[in-house]
Amino acid sequence: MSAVIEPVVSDEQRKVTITSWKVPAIFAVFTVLFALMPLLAPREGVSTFRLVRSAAAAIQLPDLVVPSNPTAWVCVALMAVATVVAFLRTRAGRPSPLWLTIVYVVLLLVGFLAWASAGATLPMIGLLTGSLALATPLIFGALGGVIGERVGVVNIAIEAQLLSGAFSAALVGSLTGTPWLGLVAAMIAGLLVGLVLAVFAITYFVNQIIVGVVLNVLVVGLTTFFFSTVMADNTATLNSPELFRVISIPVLSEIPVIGPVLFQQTVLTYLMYIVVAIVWYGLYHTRWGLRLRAVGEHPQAADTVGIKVAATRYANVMLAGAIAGMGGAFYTLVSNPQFGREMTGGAGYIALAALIFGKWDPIRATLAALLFGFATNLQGVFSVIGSPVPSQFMLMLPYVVTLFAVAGLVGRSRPPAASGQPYIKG
Amino acid sequence: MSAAETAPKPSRWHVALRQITTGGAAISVLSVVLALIAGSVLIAITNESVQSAAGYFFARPMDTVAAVWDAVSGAYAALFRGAVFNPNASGFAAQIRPLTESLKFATPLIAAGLGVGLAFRAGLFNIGGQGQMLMAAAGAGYVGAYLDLPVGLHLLVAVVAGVVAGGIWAGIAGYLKARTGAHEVILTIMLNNIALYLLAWMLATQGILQAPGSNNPKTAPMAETALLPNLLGDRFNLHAGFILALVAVAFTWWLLERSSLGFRLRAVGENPHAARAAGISVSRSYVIVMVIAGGLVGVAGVSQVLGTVPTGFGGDIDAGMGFDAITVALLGRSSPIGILGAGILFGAFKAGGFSMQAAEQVPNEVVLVVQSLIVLFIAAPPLVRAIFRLPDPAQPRARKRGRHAKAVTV
Amino acid sequence: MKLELRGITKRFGALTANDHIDLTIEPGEIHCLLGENGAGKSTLMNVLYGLYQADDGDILIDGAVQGFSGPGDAMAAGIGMVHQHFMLIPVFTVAENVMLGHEQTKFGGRLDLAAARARVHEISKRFGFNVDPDALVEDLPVGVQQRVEIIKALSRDAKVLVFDEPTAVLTPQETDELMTTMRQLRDAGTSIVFITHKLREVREVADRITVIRLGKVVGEAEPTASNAELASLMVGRAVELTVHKDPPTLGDEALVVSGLTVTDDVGTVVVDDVSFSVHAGEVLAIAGVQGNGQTELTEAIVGLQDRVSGSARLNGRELAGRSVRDILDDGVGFVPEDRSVDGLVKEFSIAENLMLDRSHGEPFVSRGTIRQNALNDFAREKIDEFDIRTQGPAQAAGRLSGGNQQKVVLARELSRDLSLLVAAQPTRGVDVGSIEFIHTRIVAARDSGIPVLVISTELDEAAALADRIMVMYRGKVVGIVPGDTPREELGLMMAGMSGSSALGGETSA
Amino acid sequence: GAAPEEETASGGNGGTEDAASDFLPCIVSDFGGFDDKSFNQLSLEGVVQAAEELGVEWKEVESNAETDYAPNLENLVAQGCNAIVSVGFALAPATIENAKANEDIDFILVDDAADADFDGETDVPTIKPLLYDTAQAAFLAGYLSAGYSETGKVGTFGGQEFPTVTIFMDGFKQGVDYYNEEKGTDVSVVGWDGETGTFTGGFEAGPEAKSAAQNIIDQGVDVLLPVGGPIYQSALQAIKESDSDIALIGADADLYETDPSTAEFVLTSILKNMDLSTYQAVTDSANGSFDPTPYVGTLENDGVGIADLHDFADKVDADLLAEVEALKESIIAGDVAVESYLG
Ligand SMILES: Nc1ncnc2c1ncn2[C@@H]1O[C@H](COP(=O)(O)OP(=O)(O)OP(=O)(O)O)[C@@H](O)[C@H]1O
Ligand SMILES: Nc1ncnc2c1ncn2[C@@H]1O[C@H](COP(=O)(O)OP(=O)(O)OP(=O)(O)O)[C@@H](O)[C@H]1O
Ligand SMILES: [Mg+2]
Ligand SMILES: [Mg+2]
Repeated sequence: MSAVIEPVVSDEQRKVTITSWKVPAIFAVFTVLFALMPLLAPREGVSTFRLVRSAAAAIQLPDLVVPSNPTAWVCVALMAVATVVAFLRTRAGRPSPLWLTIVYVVLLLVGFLAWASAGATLPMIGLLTGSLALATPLIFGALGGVIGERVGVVNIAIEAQLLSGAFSAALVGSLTGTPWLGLVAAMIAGLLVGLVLAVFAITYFVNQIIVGVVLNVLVVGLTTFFFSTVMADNTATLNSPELFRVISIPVLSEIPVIGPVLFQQTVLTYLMYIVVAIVWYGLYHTRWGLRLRAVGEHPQAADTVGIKVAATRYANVMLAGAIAGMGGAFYTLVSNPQFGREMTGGAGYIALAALIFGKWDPIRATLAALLFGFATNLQGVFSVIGSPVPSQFMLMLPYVVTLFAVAGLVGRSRPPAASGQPYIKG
Repeated sequence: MSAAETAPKPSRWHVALRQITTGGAAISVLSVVLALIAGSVLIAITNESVQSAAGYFFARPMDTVAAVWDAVSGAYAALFRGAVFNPNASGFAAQIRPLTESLKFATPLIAAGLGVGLAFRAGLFNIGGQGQMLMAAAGAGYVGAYLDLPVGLHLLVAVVAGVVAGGIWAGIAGYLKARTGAHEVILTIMLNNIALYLLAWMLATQGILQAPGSNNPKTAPMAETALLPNLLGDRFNLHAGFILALVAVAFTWWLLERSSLGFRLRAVGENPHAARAAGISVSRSYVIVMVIAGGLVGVAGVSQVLGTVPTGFGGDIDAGMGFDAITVALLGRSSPIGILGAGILFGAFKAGGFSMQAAEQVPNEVVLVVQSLIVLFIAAPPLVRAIFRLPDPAQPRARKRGRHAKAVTV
Repeated sequence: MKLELRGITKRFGALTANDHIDLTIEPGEIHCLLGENGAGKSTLMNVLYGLYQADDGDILIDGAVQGFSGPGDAMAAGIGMVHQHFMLIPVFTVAENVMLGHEQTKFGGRLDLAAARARVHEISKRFGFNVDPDALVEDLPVGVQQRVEIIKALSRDAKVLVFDEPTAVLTPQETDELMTTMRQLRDAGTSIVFITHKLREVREVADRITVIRLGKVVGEAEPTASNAELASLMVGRAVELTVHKDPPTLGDEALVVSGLTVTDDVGTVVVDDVSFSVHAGEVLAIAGVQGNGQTELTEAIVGLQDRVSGSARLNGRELAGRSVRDILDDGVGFVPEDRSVDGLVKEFSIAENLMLDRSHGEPFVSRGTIRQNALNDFAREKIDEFDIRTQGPAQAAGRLSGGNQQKVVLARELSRDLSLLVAAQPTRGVDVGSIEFIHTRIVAARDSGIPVLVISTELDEAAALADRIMVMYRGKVVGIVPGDTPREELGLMMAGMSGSSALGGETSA
Repeated sequence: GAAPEEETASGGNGGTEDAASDFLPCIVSDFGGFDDKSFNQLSLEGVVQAAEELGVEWKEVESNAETDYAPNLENLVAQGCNAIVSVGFALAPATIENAKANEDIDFILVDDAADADFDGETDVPTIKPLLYDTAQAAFLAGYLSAGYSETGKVGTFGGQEFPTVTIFMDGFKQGVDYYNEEKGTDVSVVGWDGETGTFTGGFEAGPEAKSAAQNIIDQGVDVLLPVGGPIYQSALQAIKESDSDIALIGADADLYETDPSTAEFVLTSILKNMDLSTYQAVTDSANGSFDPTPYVGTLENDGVGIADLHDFADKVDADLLAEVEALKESIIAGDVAVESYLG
């Protein structure tokens, strides 16, 4: 045995910072592209940003008036500065911080809004309220998706859950005359779709994508069938639900800008805030979430510590369905006082995109859905205040924005390890 | 008869029966039966005669039974007449015309199903059939309606334009996935919607796709020289698009089962890690497979605009088939032959659905319900066996899942 | 607590993994289970742990028959298990993993992480472990992960602890420490079932030994039995425990690696400025505990790593920066560490797997089409040559046993024109009989003048094959020593220490 | 309930045994389906009314996509329909094809001239096109709205940018512009500038349609004209949630009648009386007096018009109403020109 025993190699592993030129490159490209707008199509006049909803609001804020083209140029200049900062940092081997990206995006947005709304008034409250409204069903849907996938079951059936939720809410809401029962019915409908998904995916090991896709078709078939054979002829009794009323929350709704956007909403939107918070908190800070994530990451490991994998999956897939079903209720208890055939129009797929975009995290998925809602409504507002772009291109905007965001900024993302895998015990 | 005489070993019939009842064929047939039963529930409960008869069910229950029988048998008979054989028609040609209609409807489903199935085999979930079909329609439609080319060449160029357009559209998703790692599900969903509005714009713009002198968002009719010829004469609508679909099936079969490229694509689909370690470029494979898949879906778009709807088309020429294709691919277990079969089955349902609606006023959606239930039941043999109390085969087949690459997760 | 297994039978389809096994574990003993790969040891333990339901037989605790419906019941009855394949959630912290399944909560259902941390600290202290409760498991070296498994089991006050091959991933020093821990536990009254293939360890700690072969108990042995006796009990025949090889006939320096550095995608330098060379006709073994950069080093050589600097030249040609396909086409044979992930496409047939890295051009492809006949002939030939136990070339590779799967990978790589063979863990999880065969083939490759680089975490294997041994620790080279260096010294080197002769050996090449 | 008499229990619905009973009118919807509260529904009502008066059965089939039109028509032909109503311009090609192949069937085509070769003639003599110069009616509604508006802003938006949609928005805008010309005012139209405008991208009611309405309301309009089937429902919801009084204008049918829940918000509706013209055409066909001359609904022949003001009658200045009435006469007389794609 040797006499000298000493460490020759240090225990610590070296760390280096990985620098990627992606951020500065994307910044540069967007800065140049954006600069082309005020350059090639300079806009006359001023842009007015209105910060109150109406003249009747309790607290009045003056309109924000800025000269359109100069503001755009200022933003371009600041974006160029941000690009240079990102470039220098990358060259120094340090990654660009998140705040720089946020600042950049805000500049891009402000510049674009100023340029595009030349000579018009941009109602900020309406822009944001509409975004939230468009995002709400997507958020519910995406949360349902997050829970499903986090417990290891891919939920392509969000669309089915939204649609069946919308249908049941309209039906039960009409029959009982109260939106609350409509909401419960929507949750039950979503839950039942989740149950079918669970039976096939968990008990019969059927490929989860198959079940999801097929459920979407099935629910379109069923709702349209019953809509046209039963509901459409009896609109007054079967398809005219009482809607949730807008409730202003005292004090909070008086906060300038944010108040009317966030706190003059229907109960369903407030429920959405609560559900997002609960799901986030529950997922990361409670026993329920810990077990759920364990089952989705490594079902066998969960099994070895006494967690019932199949039962956990069943329960949570149904819970996920119920949450997505609430999103369905939004269609017929908030947006529109009637059910219409295929009225969710593919929102479930957008919710699916939002949850992947949001990396299977409830908060990020919510933000992704909000981004989508914002882009959609921005398109709407611009088509109203007059834009030189054909309507079809405006309608394309949210999808293009999402495409760029996903491909440019987000990139590779890692789903829960066991998502999509059936758990077959020995 | 003594106990010793009674079948010391199971009779041959018994063995055969057992094989049939536990085998895949039985499951398929029983799945269809189950789905049709579910469909008949829908038909019966919404039928007016049934409803009124049920109103006095306790007074005369047989009326209800008779009404249910009338409603359901009428509907399914109409379905059969519309999809397979119509004994009421005059002349054999007219009687078998429904069959050719079924093949016509099957054409785009087969082609698009191949596009989805091929991507599955390489581990990608191509949910972008809609966009690819729309772009293919735009490409083929532009050439077909607005270019002046000689006979033969015109059709060829139009077909190629459509296939290439579909391939490019899917290729964008493949490229972005390969370059940035973005998830193909998001990419293809977004590209669907972008294609939708891009086509809407082209259809509303003179000089691109809008028919000259018209205000409607529709193209002009296709030129005669660009049309896919009818296969069985003008009495039948079945056109050469079906041949294209068969060629696509053969090509895809060769690609997957025989070619080296397909070998690499399958390897990537089954195990991208092993493929990479064996020198196969995973990212390049993603681009290649999406381009080919898009081209196959493109065949569906081409056959629609140059064959099925030659009178010019509008913005929903895809008719949801990009999504139907997923079901077809799944039912066909992502194998070219399976997709051919599944496509024809669904085509038949589609053809029959129209006749059922026209003859019995049963909404088309019953067909959607029946189709989706078939797929579900076929995917879960133990469930079907349990419902019919069939014996479990010795080797559990339940876990024999489709050949979709397992890497496909969302 | 006295634990009895009576007549346990467990079948998987046609295969009987456990065939009427009887086993008794007395309170406060260390009971060793010994057996070849696939003998049925893990299956038996999984039955005991409630993870599998036995087809027949009973589990008795202190004479009372138990009806475990799942691991929860087994744990409640005082059984704990450290699994062969770790049952840890990689994206959870140590504390979260330890608390999973019996979480304590505070107000509002909030998980009481503080309590879990305290528990981890307490147990760590008791056994002298050094584990950070807030570290993510996926960031931990395997040795530490194993301690987490042990803490997990102990945190539930297990009376019977099953260790399923715990030492496969440990350095010799860590193994010694583990055995100390086991004795400590035994002395405190815990019964221990210890599964291992390593005869040395068995003889060191076991109070009793049971040998299992083909699902049946084939005998009991005393800790005093010799290696040869235990081995022949295990395998059922006399086994050659050493590899015969002649001294190497060294050619030129073929592979020259200098200053090779690999960074992973979060910026950790996993291979740090590594330089060495391999001569034609020589086997250089890289030893070290798993996770010290060996894997990344081999992957960098064949082009599978993205962030690589430095150089690796093969016969004068630079490999760094070229595509995998290019490098393989240059004659580099690569046996990846994890065959089921990187080596094989399990759904593919044996024949298809044999052409996996030759899907371009001759001999298997002409004009873009696979030449089925040529491929099948080739496959049959290789099945013969490598003695792959299978029904035929069309059988799916995933249905082969581990050893046979490994032979498919070797057959593929060894039947190309090689200019370098890189084999990572060539015999991991392979039984004694197949090990013999694989080692012979590797030595044959060396003797035909091919430079060979073998990565092994098994010191015995490294010592058996290597002409020289390079030890890596934390991504760095600790030293390069002759193949006959004593194992104690290698053990120290694997922990980043150096004995005198290690310093005296050649430290660079 | 009580069981009916044995004999009639098997009778089924509809059909009495008189001579007309072998006449079978049929109708195909476009992709909107028959419950669109809009032109598919109105056309169906016309058919149903005709059939009921004739004492015959009828057949209705829905289309879900443009690829459904041809097969639906073919299957109706196979059912032995004598008159087939095709609803929507999109059905024109398929209708022409089928008419060519079945000369004994009367075809009635809503919203298209069935003139694929642009020679100014209907391509097949058995097709009767039903066209509606809705712009004339929308013109009146625009004038009325401009006069009614207190904020000086009125709004409109559509489902998709189809000519049958934009014809409403165009006429509406022309009416507003005419009012401005006459009165020297500066009432503006939000959501349509004659070239581009606001569209929801589809004809489903829901969050998209509601946000579109919301965005227009945010610009301070007090009259809103949503064009496209059920999207008015979402517009109504947006109006209800806004703090201000905003009047809704219906399109196609008189919303006040078809959807009483809108009653207190509907200023008026732009009527496209498809129920009347399909009813007439089907009845003519049954009576053997089918006349394939294209029908163009105008203010003059009451094919289009604006609905009664119902509850709003006393909220609108009587002078304004008189002006609208006079304007209608001027348009009929050709003194005021309304432009639309129908010429
Ligand atoms: N879940 C399962 N399904 C089917 N076969 C299985 C399963 N688990 C184990 N087997 C088979 O049962 C036999 C015994 O396996 P087991 O894992 O118990 O072996 P072992 O003695 O632990 O071997 P090793 O030393 O390699 O860990 C092997 O042939 C194995 O392939
Ligand atoms: N490493 C790779 N991974 C994936 N696809 C590849 C790879 N190399 C080439 N390909 C693709 O495979 C096809 C054929 O490639 P190439 O011409 O390089 O090979 P080849 O030797 O001619 O192939 P084959 O022998 O199969 O005909 C091309 O479409 C190419 O893009
Ligand atoms: Mg084992
Ligand atoms: Mg004409």
